[in-house]
Parts: sequence; structure tokens; C-alpha cells
Amino acid sequence: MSPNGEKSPSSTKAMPAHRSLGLTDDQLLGFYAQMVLVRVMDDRLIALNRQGKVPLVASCQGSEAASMGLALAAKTDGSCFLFPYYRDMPLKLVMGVSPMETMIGHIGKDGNTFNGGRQFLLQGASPNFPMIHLSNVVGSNLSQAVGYAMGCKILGEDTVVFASFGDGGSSQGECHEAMNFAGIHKLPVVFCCYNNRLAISVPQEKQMAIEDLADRAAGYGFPGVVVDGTDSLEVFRAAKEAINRARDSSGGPTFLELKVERLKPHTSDDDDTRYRTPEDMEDSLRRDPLMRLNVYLMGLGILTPNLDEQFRQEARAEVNRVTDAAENAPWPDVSNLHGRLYAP
Amino acid sequence: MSPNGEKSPSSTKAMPAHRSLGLTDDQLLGFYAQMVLVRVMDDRLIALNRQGKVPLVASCQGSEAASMGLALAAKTDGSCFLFPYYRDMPLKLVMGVSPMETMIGHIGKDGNTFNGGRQFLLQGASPNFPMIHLSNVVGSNLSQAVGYAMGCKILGEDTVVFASFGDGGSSQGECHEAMNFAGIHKLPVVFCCYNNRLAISVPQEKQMAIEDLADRAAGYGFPGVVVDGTDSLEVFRAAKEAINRARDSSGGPTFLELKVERLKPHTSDDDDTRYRTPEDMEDSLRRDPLMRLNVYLMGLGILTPNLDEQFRQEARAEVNRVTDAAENAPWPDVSNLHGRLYAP
Amino acid sequence: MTVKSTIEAIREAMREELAADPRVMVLGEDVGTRGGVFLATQNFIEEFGEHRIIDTPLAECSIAGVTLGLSFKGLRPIAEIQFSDFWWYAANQLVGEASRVHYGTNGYLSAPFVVRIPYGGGVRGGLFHSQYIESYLYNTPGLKVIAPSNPYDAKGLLKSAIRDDNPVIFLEHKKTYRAVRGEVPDTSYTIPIGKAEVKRPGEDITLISYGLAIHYGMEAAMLLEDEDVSVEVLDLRTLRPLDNETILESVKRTGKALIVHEASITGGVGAEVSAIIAEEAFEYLDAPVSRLCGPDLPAMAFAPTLEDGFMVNTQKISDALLKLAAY
Amino acid sequence: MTVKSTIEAIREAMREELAADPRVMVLGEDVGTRGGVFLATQNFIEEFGEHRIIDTPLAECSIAGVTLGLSFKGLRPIAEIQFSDFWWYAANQLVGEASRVHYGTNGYLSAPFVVRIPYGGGVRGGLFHSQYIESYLYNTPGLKVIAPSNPYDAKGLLKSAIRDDNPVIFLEHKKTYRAVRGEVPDTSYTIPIGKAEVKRPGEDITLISYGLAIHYGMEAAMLLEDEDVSVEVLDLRTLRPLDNETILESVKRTGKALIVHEASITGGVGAEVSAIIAEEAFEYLDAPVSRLCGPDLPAMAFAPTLEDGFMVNTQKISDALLKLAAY
Ligand SMILES: Cc1ncc(C[n+]2csc(CCOP(=O)(O)OP(=O)(O)O)c2C)c(N)n1
Ligand SMILES: Cc1ncc(C[n+]2csc(CCOP(=O)(O)OP(=O)(O)O)c2C)c(N)n1
Ligand SMILES: [Mg+2]
Ligand SMILES: [Mg+2]
Repeated sequence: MSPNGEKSPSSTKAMPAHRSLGLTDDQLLGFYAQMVLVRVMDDRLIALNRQGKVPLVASCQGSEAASMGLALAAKTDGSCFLFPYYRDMPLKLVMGVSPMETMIGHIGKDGNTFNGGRQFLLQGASPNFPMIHLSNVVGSNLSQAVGYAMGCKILGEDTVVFASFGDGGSSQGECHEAMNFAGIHKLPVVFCCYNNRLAISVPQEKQMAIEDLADRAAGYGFPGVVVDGTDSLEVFRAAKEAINRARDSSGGPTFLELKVERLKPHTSDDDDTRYRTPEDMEDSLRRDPLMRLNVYLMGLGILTPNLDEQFRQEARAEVNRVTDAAENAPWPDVSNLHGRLYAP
Repeated sequence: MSPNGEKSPSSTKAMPAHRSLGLTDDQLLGFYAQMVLVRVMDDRLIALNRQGKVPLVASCQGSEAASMGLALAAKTDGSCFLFPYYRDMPLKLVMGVSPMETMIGHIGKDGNTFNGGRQFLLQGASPNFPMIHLSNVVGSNLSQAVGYAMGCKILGEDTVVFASFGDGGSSQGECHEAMNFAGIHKLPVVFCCYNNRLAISVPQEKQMAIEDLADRAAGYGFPGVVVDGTDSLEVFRAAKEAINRARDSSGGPTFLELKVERLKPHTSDDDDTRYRTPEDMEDSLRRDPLMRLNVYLMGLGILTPNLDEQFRQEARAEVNRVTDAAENAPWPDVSNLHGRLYAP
Repeated sequence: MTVKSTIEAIREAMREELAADPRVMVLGEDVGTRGGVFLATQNFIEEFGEHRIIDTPLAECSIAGVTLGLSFKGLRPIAEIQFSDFWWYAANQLVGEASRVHYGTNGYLSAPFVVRIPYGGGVRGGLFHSQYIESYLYNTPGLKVIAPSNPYDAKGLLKSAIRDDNPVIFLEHKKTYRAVRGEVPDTSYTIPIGKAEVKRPGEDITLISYGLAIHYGMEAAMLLEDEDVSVEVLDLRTLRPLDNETILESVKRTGKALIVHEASITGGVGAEVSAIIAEEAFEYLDAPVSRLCGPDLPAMAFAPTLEDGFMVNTQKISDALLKLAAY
Repeated sequence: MTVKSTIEAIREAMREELAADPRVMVLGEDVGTRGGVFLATQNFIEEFGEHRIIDTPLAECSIAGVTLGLSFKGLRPIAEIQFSDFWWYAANQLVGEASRVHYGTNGYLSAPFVVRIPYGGGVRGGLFHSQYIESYLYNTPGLKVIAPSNPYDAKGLLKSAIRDDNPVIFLEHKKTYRAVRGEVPDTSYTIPIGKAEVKRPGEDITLISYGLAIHYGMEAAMLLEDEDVSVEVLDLRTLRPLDNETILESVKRTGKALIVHEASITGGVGAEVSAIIAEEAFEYLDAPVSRLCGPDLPAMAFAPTLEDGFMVNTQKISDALLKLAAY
């Protein structure tokens, strides 16, 4: 019941992994460039937080491959709908949210389409993107995603729904209820659990008495798969398979356990030196998803040092541009505090 | 991880099952007599409900072996504490609650030590018995039981805690959270799930996509065992093993899935002909725990038709006696509505 | 027009909306083959099929969450929480999440669903089958909360709730299900959410209530006729938004107000109504705004003596009215 | 006496009780090695060990349920819900179950625990890190609810709460954690639960508030001195049970009352206070009992302009006081 995927790091073989997954060299290069942008953006947000300009950052560093790999599968599929969580800034960018919207959303300036300044981290929902990220209450997106998937099924649509959450979120009763419900109705939903072995400071062994969360899927009657979540291509592959399974006549949900790392403190409010050892941090850094993809592409000669430098410069330029623009953007008018509480 | 016990119906062999479990013939006969009393009591409560004298009955018929088998193990052990649920009238009687207290508790007369007439079904807690049954909100006894078990462990006591619930209760998020917490801390708690394949009218296949709930225990790092819950001795055996495991240094929780039957409607408010077929009912009746124990004891010659008739007459006399006494007992004084809201 | 019980009116409202709008659906524990434990959805599964009438696992948190997710997709689910006593597990999805959908997305998304919740005592349900929960809901911006007192209102208001584009909590007093009967049109009609009704005009005191207590209030008002006290009875019907206009208009006229509800007094709907009157009609008041409410106890106790002691009744109300009249 | 921040006072209260009573223990998310996200339990795990300071999984329902179970066993757990915004998952165990322990067992069992909950806005937390939840708690018979405004009260009240044999919800305004500092004895002392404090005597208007808003209220009262209006400021400190006696004594003297809180107005603590005054001090009133409260919105919005618009401040309060003075 629990076909735990083996760790098969996407390495250079006869046919490079990404091509056998149907991705062209250019597509993967573009994806890499976007991951560079994500990193530069994340670093900038952290810097702006230190300057008191961005109230909160939930750094995505270490889970980019998971977040972006899922989004790439969803985006190339074309009929997916996502219920992301707070560490999913990269997912949002891959789905098409602009750097500018991301930046003003983080500062709280006027004009983002997700929440109009009412929420942070681009929480909310936008007319422009197939995703809902209502709150940061850990667990509550899960049964909502399941309900949404049921709605799609009732309406005869072939949408597949992704819901992201962390190892911490797996402890919520809501997670159990959502997985159970999805199993009963064989709903087209992919439970994407980013396991970085930490819920803020609480290590995995204080969160659960098991090694692999994917093992729990058997208790709901659907497959659970362990994936190296720092390997973009493995994530992409597993997500594609889950999408196919969701549409299968005998199919239904999949639980993807994406083994990821957390390279930064939990959020900008956190100080992880209180609870992480330097060795632990170093281990994590060795699995930096950006570095892994870089090594893969360099190994194949698809990426060169020059091209890499170019991507980094472009990313910096773009992030500089949106930082300036966002800093000059107006604040939401206080009148926006009121109204749009009830649908008319 | 999930050593699903085989169905080994306790049949006549060289050494009868109960003796190899350390129960004397007399002990088992006494247990049988109590099961007869439970049946007569349950039937009487149903009759009194029809007469408008007992507002609600949650018949235990079909789960007596589970409820009483657990209680027998707890009682003979001597250091167990129980968090029962509404179908556990038999468990309470085995633990020593008198038929009189049971009867006044059901009618709502003055004098029961569990709740003084404030609650039905003897919900509450009594100075005289090692059990807490605070509410009938399905699921909420589970994390309470886990907390209690943790308290026992902290205080260095060797108490083992039992928590009962149904297949329906297994769907609650609370169930997941409680099991996860117990697994992490290897707490001395036995999760006793009475699976009668029905949550009121909702059949198992609409409640979960799996066959055996015991399989879920693996996801919490402790054993799950399937037990024939209509076989008193099998329940007793499994409960003893769980108690031992709880006290083991490497031990901790056990999940017991007790496969039981529901021989009556969900409660006296229910009409099960709306959702059960006559065939389904007949199948259930063939697994009547009282009949099974009767056959076992008759087969061994420990019980005779005469003795059986004597037990039944004694039970009827006792139930008649407490019915009369309870009907003549006073109602709680209206002043008992107030007070004892806050501990002083 | 036919005389119907409250539960029949509720069933009829859902049935009509299910028939009229394919987006409407029902989910909850035992709502399928069983037809609901109170038979509110009797025969629905036969008529509308398993895809629209869904028996859920026993899990209130996900019942609410799945309902919310369905509403995001444009369906119009009606969820049933079997008893009010079990709504707490659903609190996060209802109060925490659903109430903030429209506001938190700056108006882009909405959550058009109804959660029906049988509540209230007088049915020998004890502490965990009798709860009044309106004090935890009417104070929630972003929700609408309805509590009808009779079959006619129940049908019209439930239909409005189903058609409303916001999350609506529909509180059904269990004791009214069969005990309260009345004329109900067999055809479709709606009653606007947010409008109180003057059940009985009067001049001396305004009695403000809702749900089952309205009936005791009407009886008490009749009794007071013999004492030459003219009582106006207001049925709030909607607890959020409160119909301040109707309340104030009446109290300004009578100068005296008695608020009656069965829920515990502290922080109940009566507290807010009293505060609104204090703020907006101070100069019209001839007596203290008074409340006759459930005692500050966790819920209805089980034994009949205790249950009777808990409940509001005609006698208690007429005593309170007489006291106010004499002020 | 040393000047301490509110969070330091809270930490000190717990530390003293942990040291004095082996039954006291702490559990919650990140309360161990991390010392709590607000550092309320900093270094506790080193000092008191893993068996008394327990990092829990991310699961509020069971945090509350396990806490309740521990209290049944005679321990005195202090649970932390990391932010008020996440308490909804714990509602069943706290409101549904814990509040009914003593009542539902006819006084046999009790539930001596404290749940500490950081709440409130002004910290750029947006809709889901700023919530006011007291309207869902102060109305609950069987619970005690405390909301201190300053370090001295926080320490003394938290110690009383830990020693109390009932379930106590201890609401800590996040913005007071570091921003509000004051003299706090280094030794042990308690403050009785259920007693409001007159922070400032006055004759013309009674200003009733609690939590962070008290500080704005005190500033406003000072400003009003220049206008020759004498404002008495009452800090409720305990929201359940309310100290009706102190409230009524003051309002009967001043004849005017302004209730101030940041939580949404409808159904808030102010509603109940207003209703009590209406019932018990009607004849002493010279003006409508008034409320200045948070708007009826789901929670604090994120952008600074919006957040500022939401929050109560000194200016808004002094305007309201002036209006009342002129009545
Ligand atoms: C219901 C709830 N409880 C607590 C929190 C506070 N909190 C925010 S993130 C977090 C840890 C989440 O860990 P995990 O799910 O593993 O995700 P990660 O941050 O590691 O990606 C906690 C405790 C919350 N947001 N929601
Ligand atoms: C939280 C909650 N939701 C709903 C109910 C109503 N209810 C009472 S018993 C029951 C079914 C329980 O089924 P199961 O757990 O299998 O136990 P069984 O009655 O079959 O022994 C339901 C839905 C409840 N008591 N508590
Ligand atoms: Mg994590
Ligand atoms: Mg069952």
C-alpha cells in the first residue's frame, strides 16, 4: 500500500532525467532561473525585514524544489488548483504571481490582488490564479482543499487539487479528517507534506513516533510516497504521477512526503540558534535545492558559469526594481479597512 | 508493526481458553451471570424508555463481550483507569457500579454519585470508581485519557489507562491527535475501538476506505491488534497483553480494534429499519456475545440449563428490585441545579 | 397553505432549493439513508442521489472545512451539525476561517453555504444534547446567524439562507421541531435575513426574544392583558445582523424593554440588545432594560426537576413583565 | 522591586510556581528548547526538565485535551496556545468539556489548569495573528478568564490562576509583552481573581477597560484633566467573573460610563458591562452608557494604515470622553 519511492537522485545517464520527464533543456533552464530569482527575492525580503520594512518573512530556502516542482507539474498540467501554505512563495511565483505583487504583498502596500493589504504573505485568493490560501492556521487548508476537490468531481471537471503543509501540520486532527474524507470518496487531491523535520523548534521525534509520514496514507486507503524534496526533478516526477493517479478511474488521492530542509530560521521572528546545532545546519545546507539543480545542470553542460552569473544578475536587477517600485507604492487607503465583509 | 491477531475463537481444547488465561471456572461463571444481568438490565431500560420513564438508552447489546472483557482485565489487574463511552454500561457494572445506581442514573433520580442527576447515562465521575466519562461528545475522551496516562507516568504510578470509542469516533481529528501524542511519549494507554461497522446509520465504507482500523496504529508507532470483540475471552486476552505492553520498558500504547456487532438501534431515539436490512441484522445476531459465551460454557459443562435459568431469574429479580426502588426514589431537588459550578 | 411542523417546513425548504438549483447539496452525519436523526433530510438521498446528499464520517471539523471548500468551488452546500453540542470541533472552520473569506480576500472570494444546527433544551438531553450556542456565533463579524421560532419563518428564512452568498448559521430549536406547528405555504417564498418581526403590537413594554421562548413570551403577553398591560412582542429571527431599527423603534415607543432568551445571561444576545438600547434610546427609557435569560450554568441539566428549573417559561416571563410594568 | 516587562513578569510567575509546586508543569508548541515563541518559558526546560516542560506536536485540540486529562490526575498544567488565532481547534476541550467538569460531575472532579493565550493586535500580524477572542470566552460559565494590562498584575494574577482549582484562560496582550514595563516585586505575591482595580479615581465619568487599551485610557483621562473632566479608570483585569460590585459602585458615583475595548463591539465584554449597568444602576445614569470598541470586522488588517484604523487609541478615547462629558 505504501510504495515508498526509492531515492533515485536525478543524475546524468544515457537520457538525462528531465528529458525523460518531458522537460526540454530550455524549460529546465528557465525553471532554474526562476529558482535563482526566488532565492534573491527571499534574501531581499529577509534584508527588508531587518530594516523594519517587511513585518514577516517565512523563508522558503530549502523547500524551493518541493514548492516549485509541484507548481511546475501543476502549471504544465494546466488543470490543477492549489491550496498552498505560508512557505509557498516559490509556488506562487511559478504559477505566475509577479515579483512586484509578491513584494507589495509582503510590505503591505496597496494593490495586491490577493487581499488588498488586509493580509500578509499574499494570503487570500486572487482572480488571476488558481489558488486559495485563506489563512496561516496550520491544517485548515486541508479539508478546504478536499471540499474543493469534491466540488470539482461533482461538477465533472478534471481538476486536480494540491494542498501543501508541513510535518507540523500532519499532527493536526484536521489532517487526519481531510485524508480520511479524501480516501472515502477517492477525490482528486494530492497531499503535499513538506517534511523538514521541524515545526518551528520541535524536532520530528517530538512530533511523531515514526520515520516516514507517508506510511500513514495506508490508513486512508491510498498510496503514500517518500520523495527527495530537494531534488526538483524527483518532485516533478512524483507530482505528475499523483496527477495521473488522481484522474485514474480507480485512482484518487496521493500523499507525497517531500523530505526537505529548512535553511533559515522558521520565520524572521525566529532565532534558530536556540534549538539547532551548527552541525545540523551544515547538514541541511548540503542539501540546498538550488545548489543541487545547479550541479545537475552544470554536469550536463546545460548551465555554464557565465549563464549562471547572468541569471543572478537578472534576478538582482528584477528584485531591485520591484523593491524600489514597492517602496514607492502607496499604502492602502484607510477606507479599505471597511467594506467587503459580506458578499452583496 | 501491525501484528493483527488472528481470530482464534476460544474453543474447547486440552486446556480450556479461560483457564489458560488464569480465570477459574467460577470466575468465568460469575462473569457470565453478570453478562446475563447486563442483558436483562439493557432490555429493561429499553422497555422503560418505551414507557416514557427513561429518556435515552444506548443499548450495549452486541458489545458486551468487548466492554466487559476490557473491564474484567482492568478489574483483575487492579491498577487501571478507564475513560469509557456511552455504550459502556456493562463496563461500569463490571467495575462495580451497582444496578441501582445504573437505574437511577438512567431515570434521572436523585443520588447517583457520577453526576447527581445533572447528566444522563451515568456520565460524570464518581469518587467510588476509577473512571471518568465526562461527556458523550464523540472523540473528546481520547486526549483526556492520554493526558491522564501522561500524568500517571509523570507521577511514577503504574496505572494503565483504557479509552473506549467506536468506529465512528476513529474519524475524529481528536483520535489522530491522541494516538500521535500517546505514541510519542510511549504512554500507558489502550485505545479500545469497538468497531460495529456503523456510526448511527453510516456504514463503515462511508466512514473510511480501509478494512481494519488497527492498521492505523502503525502510523503512530505502536501495535494495532484486531480482536473478535464478541468473544469475551479473546477480548480479555488482548486487554491483558495490552496492559503488559503498557508497562513494558520498551512498551507503550496499544490499539485494540474490537470487531463487535450492534444488535439494537443506535439508541432508543433511533429506528434502524431505515438503514439496515433484515439479513444484516440476522448476521449480527448470530454473533451475539452472550450466546457465544453461553455456548462456550455449556460446551465445557461449566454452565447447565438449570444454572442458566437460575442466573436469568436472579437477574430479573435484581432488575425488578432496582426498577421499583428507582421509581420510588426522589427526584433531585431543584436547588441542585445551582452550585458546584466552580471548585471552591 | 397547510399546517406543518417546524421540521417539515425545514425539510420542504431544502427540498425546494435542491430541486431548483443543482448547486445546492446536503452533507452531514446520517443525512443520507437515515434521513438525518431528526428526519430533516428524509428521502433526500432517494430523490437527489448520493452525489448531492452525502453521509460524512463523524468529524465535525472536516464537515465544516469540506463545506467551505465546496462553497469555494461555487456549490451551495447545506451542512448539518447533528447537535449544537458538537459544533465546537467545527469552530475553527466556521468562526476562524469561513467568516473571514470575503474580508480576507478583499471581496474576491465568498463562501455561500449554510450550516444547520439543532440546538436548545427541554428535551431531556442533559449537558451535552441541549446546548445554546448563539452567544458564540452572533458576535462573529462575517457570519449571518438565524434562529427562527416557527415553521413559516423557518421555511422562508432557510430558503433565503441557502440563496445568500455568505456563510449562514441556521439554528433550529429542537423543541420546536415537532411541538411548534403552523400554516406554511406549499409554494416557494423567502423571508429577508436581518429583519425582526413584530409578533404582537403593544404599547407598554417591548418583549424581545427569539426561538422557542417567543411562544412563552406570547402567552405571557396574553396573560398581561388581564392586568391591563399591553406588551409588544418582537421576534428577532436573525441574531446577526440584529435588526436594531425595529428594536429601537419599538422601545422608543414603549419606553420599557424585557429581553428573554434561554441561553445563559452573560454575554448572550440580550447583552448586546440591552447595550444598543442603552446607547440609542436612553432618553426614551422609563425603566431599566431588563433581561430574563438562562442561568449562568454550562447547559441544561438532565433530571426533569433540574431541567424545569433551568428553562424559561410563561410564568417567569409574566412575573418579569409585571415587575417592569410596575416600575 | 525591579522594573520588568510583561513577558518577564509572566515568566517569573510560572518559574516561581514551578519551583514551589511539583505538580505544576508546562506544555505547548515550542515551549521547550525554544523557550516559547515569545520566550515566556525561556530556560525552563533546562531548569525543570523534559518531564515538566513538554514540547507538543502542532495540535491544539489535543494540547487542551491532554492538559485537561493531566489536571484530572491532580497535576496543575499550564498550557500555551501559541497565538489566540489558533485557539479555535481547542474550543471543544476548553469550552465544551473543561468548563463542565465540576458541574457535570456534581462537584466531584475539578480541572485545575491554566491556558495562556497571547492575543491582540498592533503587531502587524494581520487577520490570523492578531485576534481578540475574549468575546468567545467571558460568556462561558465554568471558566475563569483573566486579561491583565501590566506586569505587576500579570505576575500576581497568573500565580493565582495556577493555584486556582478551576480552568483558567489567561489572555496576554502581545503588544504589552515588551512595550509595557513596570515595577514587579521579585518575591511571591498573588492578586485575587475577579477583582477590578481603580487605576485612577475620578468623579465625572467611569472609563471601564482592560488589557492594552487601559494605557490609552489612562492617557486620555490625563488629557481630559485639561478640560476639567475627572475620569475614573477601572481596569477589569478579570473578564469572568466580572467584578460587578466595583463597576456599579463607580458608575453610581459618576453617573456616566464609557467602556473601551479593542475586540469587536458586538457581543463583546462591553455589551455585558453595559447591560449590567442598565439593569442595576439605571437611576444613577446621567448619560447613555457608551462603548468605544473595535469595529465589527473579523480581525486586525495587515497594512499599517488599516491596522491603525482598526485600533483604539488615546485620541479616539478622549473624543468619546469629551462627548460623554458634554452630554
Ligand atoms: C493551528 C496553528 N497552530 C500553531 C501555529 C503557529 N505555527 C506557525 S508555523 C508552525 C510550525 C509549522 O511547522 P510545519 O508544519 O512543519 O511547517 P514548516 O514551518 O516546517 O514548513 C507553527 C507552530 C499556526 N500557524 N497554526
Ligand atoms: C462529536 C460528536 N458528533 C456527533 C455525535 C452524535 N453521535 C452520537 S453517537 C454517534 C455515532 C457513533 O458511532 P461509533 O463511534 O461507531 O459508536 P457506536 O455508537 O457505533 O458504538 C453519533 C454520530 C456525538 N455524540 N458527538
Ligand atoms: Mg516542518
Ligand atoms: Mg460504531
